[in-house]
Amino acid sequence: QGRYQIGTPLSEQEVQQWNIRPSILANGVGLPPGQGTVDEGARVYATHCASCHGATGEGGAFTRLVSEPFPITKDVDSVDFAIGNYWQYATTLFDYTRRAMPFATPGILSDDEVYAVVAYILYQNGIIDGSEPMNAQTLPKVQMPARALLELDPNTQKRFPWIKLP
Amino acid sequence: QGRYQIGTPLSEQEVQQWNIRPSILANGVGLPPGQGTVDEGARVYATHCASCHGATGEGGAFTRLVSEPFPITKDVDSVDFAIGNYWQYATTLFDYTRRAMPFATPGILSDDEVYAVVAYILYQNGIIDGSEPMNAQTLPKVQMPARALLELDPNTQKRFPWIKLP
Amino acid sequence: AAAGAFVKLSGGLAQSKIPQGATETMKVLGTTLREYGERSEFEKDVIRYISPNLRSRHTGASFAPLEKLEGVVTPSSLHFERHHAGVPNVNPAEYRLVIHGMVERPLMFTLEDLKRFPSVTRTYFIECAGNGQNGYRNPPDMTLTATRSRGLVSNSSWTGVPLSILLKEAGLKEGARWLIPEGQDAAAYTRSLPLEKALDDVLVAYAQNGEAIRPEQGYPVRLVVPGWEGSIQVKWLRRIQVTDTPVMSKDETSEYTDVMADGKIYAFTWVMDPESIITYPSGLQQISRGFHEIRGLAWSGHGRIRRVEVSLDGGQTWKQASLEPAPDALSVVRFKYNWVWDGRETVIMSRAWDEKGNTQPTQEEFFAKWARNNRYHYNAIQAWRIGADGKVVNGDKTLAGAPARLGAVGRGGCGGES
Amino acid sequence: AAAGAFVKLSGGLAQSKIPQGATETMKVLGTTLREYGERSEFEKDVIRYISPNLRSRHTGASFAPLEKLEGVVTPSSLHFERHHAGVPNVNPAEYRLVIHGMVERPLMFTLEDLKRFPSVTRTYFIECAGNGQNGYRNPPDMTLTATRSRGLVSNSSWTGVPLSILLKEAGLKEGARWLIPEGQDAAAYTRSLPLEKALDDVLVAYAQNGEAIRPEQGYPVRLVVPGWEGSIQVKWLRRIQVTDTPVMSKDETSEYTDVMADGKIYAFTWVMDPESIITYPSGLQQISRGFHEIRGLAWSGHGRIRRVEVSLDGGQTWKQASLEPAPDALSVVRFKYNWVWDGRETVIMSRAWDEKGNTQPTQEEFFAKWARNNRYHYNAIQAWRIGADGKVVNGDKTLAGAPARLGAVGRGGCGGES
Ligand code: HEC
Ligand code: HEC
Ligand SMILES: [Ca+2]
Ligand SMILES: [Ca+2]
Ligand SMILES: [Ca+2]
Ligand SMILES: [Ca+2]
Ligand SMILES: [Ca+2]
Ligand SMILES: [Ca+2]
Ligand SMILES: [Co+2]
Ligand SMILES: [Co+2]
Repeated sequence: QGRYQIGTPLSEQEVQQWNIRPSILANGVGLPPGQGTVDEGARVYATHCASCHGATGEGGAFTRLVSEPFPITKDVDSVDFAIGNYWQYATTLFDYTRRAMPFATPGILSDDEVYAVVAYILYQNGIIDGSEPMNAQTLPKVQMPARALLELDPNTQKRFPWIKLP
Repeated sequence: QGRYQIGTPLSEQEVQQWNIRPSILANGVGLPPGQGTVDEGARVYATHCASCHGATGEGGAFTRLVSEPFPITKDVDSVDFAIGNYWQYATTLFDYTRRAMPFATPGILSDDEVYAVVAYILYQNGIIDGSEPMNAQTLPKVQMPARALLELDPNTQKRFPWIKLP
Repeated sequence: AAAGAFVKLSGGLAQSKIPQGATETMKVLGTTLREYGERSEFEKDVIRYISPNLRSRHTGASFAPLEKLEGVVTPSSLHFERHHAGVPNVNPAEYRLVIHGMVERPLMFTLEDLKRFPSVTRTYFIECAGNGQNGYRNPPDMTLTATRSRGLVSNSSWTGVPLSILLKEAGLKEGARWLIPEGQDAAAYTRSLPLEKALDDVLVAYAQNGEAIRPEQGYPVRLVVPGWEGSIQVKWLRRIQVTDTPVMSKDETSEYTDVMADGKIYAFTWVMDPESIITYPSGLQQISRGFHEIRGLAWSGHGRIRRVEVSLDGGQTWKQASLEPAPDALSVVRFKYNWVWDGRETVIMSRAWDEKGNTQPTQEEFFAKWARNNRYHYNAIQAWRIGADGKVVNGDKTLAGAPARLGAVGRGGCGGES
Repeated sequence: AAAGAFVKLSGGLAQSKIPQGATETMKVLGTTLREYGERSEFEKDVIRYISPNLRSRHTGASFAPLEKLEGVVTPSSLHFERHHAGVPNVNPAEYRLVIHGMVERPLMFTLEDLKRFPSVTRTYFIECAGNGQNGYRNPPDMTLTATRSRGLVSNSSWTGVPLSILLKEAGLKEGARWLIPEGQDAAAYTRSLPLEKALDDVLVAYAQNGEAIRPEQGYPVRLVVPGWEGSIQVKWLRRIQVTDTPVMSKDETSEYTDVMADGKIYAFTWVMDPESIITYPSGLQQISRGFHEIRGLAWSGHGRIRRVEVSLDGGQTWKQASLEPAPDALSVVRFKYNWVWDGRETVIMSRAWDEKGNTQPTQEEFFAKWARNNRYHYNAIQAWRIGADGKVVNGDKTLAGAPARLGAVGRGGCGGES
């Protein structure tokens, strides 16, 4: 035990019990078993997402999820930033969808459904061709176009020389 | 005008308009014209005060206004502190009554009525004999028994050598 | 917690490690953005203490819940209250302050006028001279909490215009010595204040902790008289008369005068002597063995707190506590001391020292100077007894030969609980 | 006051010198003692600003009403808000914080556990990285107020346990580099925080301005990450995972990254650059000739504010303002400058300098580095134009050749008003 002996030690299993929306690191660590296809994703999307984000991700009451499949330029208005042109990591899409969507009822999707809807959104953005199902192996390999624009803030790099963006 | 030229200058008459409950200094400065007798005071007291302070000032729902006519000792419980045994200035009684009593409807008494009820309370406490009406001349001359106990706090005297209690 | 109920503060293992409802908030949208925030519904027991024995809530005091607060600034909603005829509901558009009497130019200021002057923001404690009255009880009250022991003190950041500026704007006449401030409450509360103090550091304050002063603290304008008893810091300030003599008002003669051990009555005891109180662990709390950060508050009307000492053995030995933040003059400071409780019964206490070398007396020392029927300026050391079961109660001694007193104050009086 | 309505702040002579209702409160008893205070009913217009254009109040921001506040500590009820799925209503009895991942001993803490550790109280500003977004508008928004210009900053006294203590209690494993804190809101909000910063000065805070943290600010427990953008200071903190790599969460990749003038996107722009804003006189206020104390706020994520300068002639000459209180590191300071306005039209502005020598850019300098479609870290000088009629409006210049932008942010985004 530590110096103060305050707090309750947890077993790894108890930690998992608490960790109901585990973080997905950019290297794929944390991705669960399971998988989903673009077609399955289209059905998940229609059921759970379309009411807010538009029939095919073009946006509606809330943010658009689909854009042209090349990164933004400095002249694109920020309202037009979206997954296809601004998001830099495909893993983020899994992490965020499972953690926070659907907006009013987060946590209701199965891991398979999350894989599927992620596949669907990436497909709609023209980033994957849908030939492979999305799973713990395939997702971390997806390259996002905007990743090429991303750099570590140079001031941050100066202060933390060891930081490397995934 | 002053340096900042902020604020509205008032005439002496406008000050009086604002000064609806003027302070009565311990030397009697501020006492208004008018007067009242113990008998008149008994009637004022019965009408406006007795419901809270008892039929003859012995206390009721609220503080007693009458006590034995000699000052407290260090062994008297503070709940027993009252006008006759603790108050040090008769002018305070006029100032306070006009300013703050009757508790729920302060300001309703005429100056004559205040003089009268002050006379009545002082009489009840055995401090005056009621032979003279209370007015701006007689009130400041009334000696309160507890005045003999009052001294300026010695630490205050050290810091403000010029202070003299009235 | 109700009086007599002990509050267990150091939670051990939960029965089930993962509480059932802990993740419910992650499944539903929370409260929307709102224009004015409120505290959590789960904090509704953090309230000021009002004695159930008061005859009227239109005159009396409510106590700040010291042992439930952190840091040094008292949340405005929990700042102690003391008033004599209820809290007036002053309309700021109709608010005026008039300075008159021995001045060259009687002046009337609107609230906006006051805000235009150069402003000053300072953190000062305000303490009722009656704070600590429960310390007069003999034998000690075993249901005492830190709140009821010393909750008539609070600490705020005050913003206002120095009174000296307003007085210069009006122009002081030769011979002016005293100020008589008056409140806009139904009691038209009034006191006497020496001009010297006003010219030194008194503020005509219109803000408290960043926003308008709260109604209970004098909205829209009050005097802040740093380091002096709260009762002279007139609230709802409407009028200041400049004079050559004090008024000897009801509240500086029949109240807020001090009965001394020799039977004399002292007038104008203005400065608040040094004081401290351990807020954790304190009366009616319950602790378990192991590490605890002893926490408390200290302040002095004489200036900065220099040092706070803690005793863990009933006053035999004293250790120096750390202070946070670096003490400001006339402001509350928090003291802390790291302690590992071995589970044995003991008595803990604290005492503050200020920069003028003043400290707190023991109860015996206090009553050697002040009468046992006095009502004000009690600042003796407060002790807490920790039982072998971890329960904390009043640790003050029963004083031999002292009259038994149930309450220290007349009904309706300041801080009165009788 | 509604947008577009000018607020006359320096009241001249009242029509009748003595207002009719001024003495009404002296005739009736006021409000009784109460357990929890509230502000005056006359202050109900002092509220946070929420854009009428938001699509949902379950995600977005509300702005602190800077020009209506005094001193430097933001009243908790008026602290700016930013959240992504509403404010969760966390039950403190069921609250737990779990530290796991690359640690020797995964540990779970109750709220009472956290309070037992050595505590620290410090005053720090928290600022949304999106603060100042209205500065991206071109031509400038002539209805801008200080609130809408910079109201996504607030300053509080935070009490908590240093995160370093908790991490040592759990024991860090070799190779640990990052922390991934997670919130207990419906968005399970998450970010990456380098361990070095956490070991330096990050607090696991449970109190704000003396009482429990307010729901909007993370009740019962949040991270306070001094000087860094607000979005990394995770609220309703339930879990901290220790890792060797960052998570690259949605809010540190698709939001809170910065588009630069050269088209690059910068990640992990954490430190908040120096900033200042004149709050009096400011947009939509109205002043009259004569004396005014120019007042404003300044802060920097790099450390202490060293100096604030004020220009009264549109930036040609600069004068040093006075600072109050003595600046604390990573905390808001108030600046003041005494000014007698001669009634002629002019433009006033302020700029802050911090102890590292950083200052605020002009708009032109800012946009030489950052893209005009960026959303974060705008800290250019804010100017206010005072007309000959005393009316104050946005004094920023229209930038030549810059694209017209109505709002700086996508719908639902941080600080968004579009
Ligand atoms: C009830 C409305 C609603 C539903 C249903 C909904 N969302 Fe959302 N979504 C939102 C809102 C609102 C936001 C913005 C949240 C914020 O402000 O942080 C959002 C944001 C997102 C984002 C981030 C977009 C960006 O670029 O910032 C993604 C990705 C997303 N949603 C995916 C989904 C998916 C997948 C589903 C279905 C499984 C879904 N949403 C269902 C309302 C909804
Ligand atoms: C509705 C109840 C009520 C009425 C009627 C009332 N009083 Fe009072 N009186 C009080 C209360 C309550 C106090 C204590 C006020 C405080 O706490 O400051 C008090 C205090 C006093 C005191 C101070 C006593 C002391 O020793 O502290 C005097 C003197 C007094 N009243 C005189 C009067 C007179 C004279 C009248 C009638 C003209 C009057 N009162 C009518 C309730 C009342
Ligand atoms: Ca509303
Ligand atoms: Ca009395
Ligand atoms: Ca005291
Ligand atoms: Ca109640
Ligand atoms: Ca977005
Ligand atoms: Ca900024
Ligand atoms: Co006193
Ligand atoms: Co940033």
